[in-house]
Amino acid sequence: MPGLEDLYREIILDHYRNPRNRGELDAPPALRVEGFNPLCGDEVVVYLDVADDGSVNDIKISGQGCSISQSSASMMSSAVKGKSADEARALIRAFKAMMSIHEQRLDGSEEEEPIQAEPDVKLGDLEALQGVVKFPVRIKCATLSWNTLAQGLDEAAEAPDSQ
Amino acid sequence: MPGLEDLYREIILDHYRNPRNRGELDAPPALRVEGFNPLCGDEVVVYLDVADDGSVNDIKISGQGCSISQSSASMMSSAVKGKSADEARALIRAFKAMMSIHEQRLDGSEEEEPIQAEPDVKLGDLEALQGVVKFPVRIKCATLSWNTLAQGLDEAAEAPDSQ
Amino acid sequence: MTDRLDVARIKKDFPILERVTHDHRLVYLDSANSSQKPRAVIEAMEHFTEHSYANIHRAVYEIAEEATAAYEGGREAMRRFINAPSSREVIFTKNATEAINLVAYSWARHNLGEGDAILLTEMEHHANFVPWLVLREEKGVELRFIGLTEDGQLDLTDLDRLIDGASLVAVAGISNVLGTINPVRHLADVAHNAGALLLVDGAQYTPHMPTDVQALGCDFYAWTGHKMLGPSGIGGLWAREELLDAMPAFLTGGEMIRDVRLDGWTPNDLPWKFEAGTPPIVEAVGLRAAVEYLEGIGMDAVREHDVELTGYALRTLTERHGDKITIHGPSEPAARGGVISFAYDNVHPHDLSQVLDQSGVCVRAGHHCAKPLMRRLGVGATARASVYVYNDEADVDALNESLDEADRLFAI
Amino acid sequence: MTDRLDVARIKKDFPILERVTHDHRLVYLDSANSSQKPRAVIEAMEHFTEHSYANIHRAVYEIAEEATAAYEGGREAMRRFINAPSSREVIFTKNATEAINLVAYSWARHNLGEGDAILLTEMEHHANFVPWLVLREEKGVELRFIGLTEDGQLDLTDLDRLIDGASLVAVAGISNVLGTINPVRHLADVAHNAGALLLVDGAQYTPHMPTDVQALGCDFYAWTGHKMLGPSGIGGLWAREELLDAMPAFLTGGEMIRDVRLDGWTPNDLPWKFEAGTPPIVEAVGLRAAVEYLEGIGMDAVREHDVELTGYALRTLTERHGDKITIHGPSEPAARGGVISFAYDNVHPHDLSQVLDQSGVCVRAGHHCAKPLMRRLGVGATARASVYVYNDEADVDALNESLDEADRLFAI
Ligand SMILES: Cc1ncc(COP(=O)(O)O)c(C=O)c1O
Ligand SMILES: Cc1ncc(COP(=O)(O)O)c(C=O)c1O
Repeated sequence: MPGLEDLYREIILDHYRNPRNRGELDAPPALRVEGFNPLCGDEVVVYLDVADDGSVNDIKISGQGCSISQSSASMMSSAVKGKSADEARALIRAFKAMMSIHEQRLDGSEEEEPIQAEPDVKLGDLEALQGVVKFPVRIKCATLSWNTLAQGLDEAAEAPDSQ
Repeated sequence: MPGLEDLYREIILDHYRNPRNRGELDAPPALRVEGFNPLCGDEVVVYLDVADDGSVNDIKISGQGCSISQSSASMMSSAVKGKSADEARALIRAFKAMMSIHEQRLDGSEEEEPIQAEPDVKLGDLEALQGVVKFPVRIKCATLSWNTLAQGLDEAAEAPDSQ
Repeated sequence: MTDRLDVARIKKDFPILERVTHDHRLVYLDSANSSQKPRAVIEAMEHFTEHSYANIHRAVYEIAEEATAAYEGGREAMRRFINAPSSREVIFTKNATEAINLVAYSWARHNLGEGDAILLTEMEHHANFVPWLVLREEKGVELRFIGLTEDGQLDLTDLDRLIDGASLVAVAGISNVLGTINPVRHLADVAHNAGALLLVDGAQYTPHMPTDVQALGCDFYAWTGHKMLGPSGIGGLWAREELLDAMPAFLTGGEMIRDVRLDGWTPNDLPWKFEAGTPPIVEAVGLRAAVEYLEGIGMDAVREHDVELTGYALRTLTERHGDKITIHGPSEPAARGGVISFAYDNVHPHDLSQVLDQSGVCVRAGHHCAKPLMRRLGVGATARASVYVYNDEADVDALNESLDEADRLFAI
Repeated sequence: MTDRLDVARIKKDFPILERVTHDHRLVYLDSANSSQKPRAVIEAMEHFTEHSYANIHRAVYEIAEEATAAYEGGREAMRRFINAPSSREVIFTKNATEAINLVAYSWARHNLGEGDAILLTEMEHHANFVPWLVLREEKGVELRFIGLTEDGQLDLTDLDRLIDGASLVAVAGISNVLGTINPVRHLADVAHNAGALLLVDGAQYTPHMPTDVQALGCDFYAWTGHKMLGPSGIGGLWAREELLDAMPAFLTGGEMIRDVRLDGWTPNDLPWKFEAGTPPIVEAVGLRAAVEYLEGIGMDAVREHDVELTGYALRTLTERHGDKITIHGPSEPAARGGVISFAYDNVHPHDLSQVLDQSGVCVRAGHHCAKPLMRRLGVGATARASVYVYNDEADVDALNESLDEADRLFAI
């Protein structure tokens, strides 16, 4: 359908139909973090098994949402699994850099600096989500699981013993 | 000044400059009733000395307001002083009948019946206030003291012993 | 042609319907979210602003007098439209949400506490939900919920038990998700027999049904302007005068007072007692034009049109998409307003709405501010198409065609 | 010609100024009550309604996206206009009154109680008075009042004693009666030193002064759209983010939630947490056009124009009417905004306003929603002329002439 091929790339539809790392982890010991998109009702639950050194031992995703939020969560889980905390955070920044300019435009606010791109980070499959920036309302769908992941990493860093 | 001679008749300005029955009565035994026009800040205080049979032995007016509210109060006090409760009420009805149609139009509401004219009641000087109906916002100025009087008569009728 | 309305003519009254979006004409099927505005409303507001704008109730000069009469004329139009006994009972707020909050803050906070109960339904919009959740947190009021039947109607089998000891029943006249028209008159009788009051959330009802608050038998009635062809920024509450008289003021400030001293204050008369500050003046003028536009069509005709067009949509959607489509809510068009929520195969509503938009078809996707109902239905979101006076069968046909395209795109 | 503004050109931007009233051109001198609207505002609202109207934050189709961006664009314009650090801190309400009530209901009700004190001034508008009187009645908070000097300024001699133990200072940026520009920055420092917060009622300030909430040093700032060339039905609150974060929601319903369950709910992010229900969407679009119009003139130029025109008015009124006129408030034009309240001989303000109206001159008569100040001044009402960007010396001359006529009519 004209206009939509940028949004619904084949790899996105594939992750939507066959989500990776779908499921739950026992929490505790795992960390369970919820994310909501109040606009559309999408919910994502990220389960994180974080090692003492902060690296992501395991990750599972549950919740419900549109093809963009689900495929983004699926790709995110594949990308960060096994990564160190620093690598995961660099990925978050790189992904948000790909999305951020337009996210701010939707807000109407221009006061904040756009997140800087991370030239050394390879986004791989995730680059398929680049088409989302042409559809500003959908950016929040794409970033939902990433924001939830970021919150989880913060919680893990703050309370390392509680895991 | 063109357009205003109907409003500011000589007799109105005379009552404004030389208000009749201006002053206060000791309350109690007299009844003290306050009226406000929240639109413009006009305040009228009506002091009523009501006999056991309900007739208006004495009346005094204090407060502050525009020429219309002050002259209306002054004429009202002259008109009801010495009158029986029934006569005073008939005057109130007659005066409001002169004003009422337009008061309702200002409200935008048409659901209520206009107050019926009282063909037997002579308004005398008060008829000078008829010009007010051409200036709908001022109707509340003209009726302020009358509504306050009506409230006073009601209070007197409800609690005859408290005077 | 089943329509009783001359929709072709009506469409011409709405300038936005001439708009082209993604190379298609605009097929606006989201009126339950907010309706479009006819030229008459736009022009009434513009004319007023260009000729008579002033603040109201505050000055004696000519344009201020005209402005006051225009604002109060909006109130009188609304009184007539819902058949309220007196315009003293018609209070302007910014939307239906504020109207319900007014009842929660003023009436409920001062009359209810621990040991009291409020009866809601599982299909309420958040506007008729969260204010009562807050009241429960603050005052310990008990909340009870009328459940739903499989057909999306209120399940009244347990009503006698639920109503027992309740002080307030608060229910939507029409559900914004299921389209269900609730049995308000019956609920009023049951509530009153049990000594409870009835609040009707009329946000979806008043735009679509001939509204008579006296015949409905309710005690509080909330409505909103932007869903009934009127402007944003205005809504209102109707309530019986003796209730309003006894209720303390809610928002306070200018207009709503009679006197203020350093040591106290007295409130103004109704309805102004509940209208603090400069009200939506121009919006009241636009609302009156909206009321008059709807009166010109006739609310009986609006209702008939809803039933016919919704019936057409239910029929064609089912015929064309078969098992792929699941429609929520009552199966009978006569039991529902102009709202159709549905699920489409494995296409998420959000994606569906995005794909439909490419054909100019505007439907809403989401939880429709009714998350408890979403949980009850076991979904995160639905797609929702809703019709109004400017929609016709061609609009429904466009919806059907664009659903086919979504189907092709998301097919495996 | 002392004006820096090209008022002749500006007048042409305001359609209502072409109006004839009582056979005279309209001389609108009541902008402190509500301002008129330039064509740019009217047209922005109309264009938006005819091309992009939809509800916001709720749907994904193109016009809904445009509507959301337009509404949020209004917020960003307002953020810029008052130099707020972040648009998350800019909350839309229906007017300034609701903004102050929001602080009273949410922040104050949850932080203050018996033993706490709020410091007000004797010149406050009812909007910044009655909410605190209600709080005193409900929570036993103590209210204190900064008195006035003979020149209509705040009497700060006792400030150290008054501030001691206070939790909040709430003060108008500019008095709507006296025109006094209050020393907000100084009050902010004094309040903060004493551990109190400062709320500024900016209803009269923002239309007339370059506004920088950070430079003012306040914690809460309320403003209203209709006095700054914008539409009715919209106003707002700015507050520091950490305050807003800690404050409980006030009005509740749709938009302001993140999740709702039968057993509880969680609020949305800022600023939406405080915007329940459908907001004034079209009004936000109009407000942005108003902000851009004022920015086009430049707020420094607006302020200069106020000072010059007010100076001209003070001078000519005194010269021409001598002992007959008593002007309230500061004698220095630089110490006041564009507001002149006065008494004229023995002509009651109400009569004065009526007589002036016959010459097309619109001034307000009344208590200006400041009854405690009226008592302090020992009057029941004042007449008030107020100027804005579309007024010039000819308007002041018309006022002077019509005062002469009133004098003749009421002369004994
Ligand atoms: C100083 C001041 N504060 C508050 C207000 C209230 O503004 P609004 O009526 O728009 O809420 C006004 C205007 O009437 C005002 O002049
Ligand atoms: C059933 C129902 N109630 C209440 C509301 C709230 O209306 P508003 O957003 O105008 O306050 C809506 C609309 O969103 C609704 O559909």
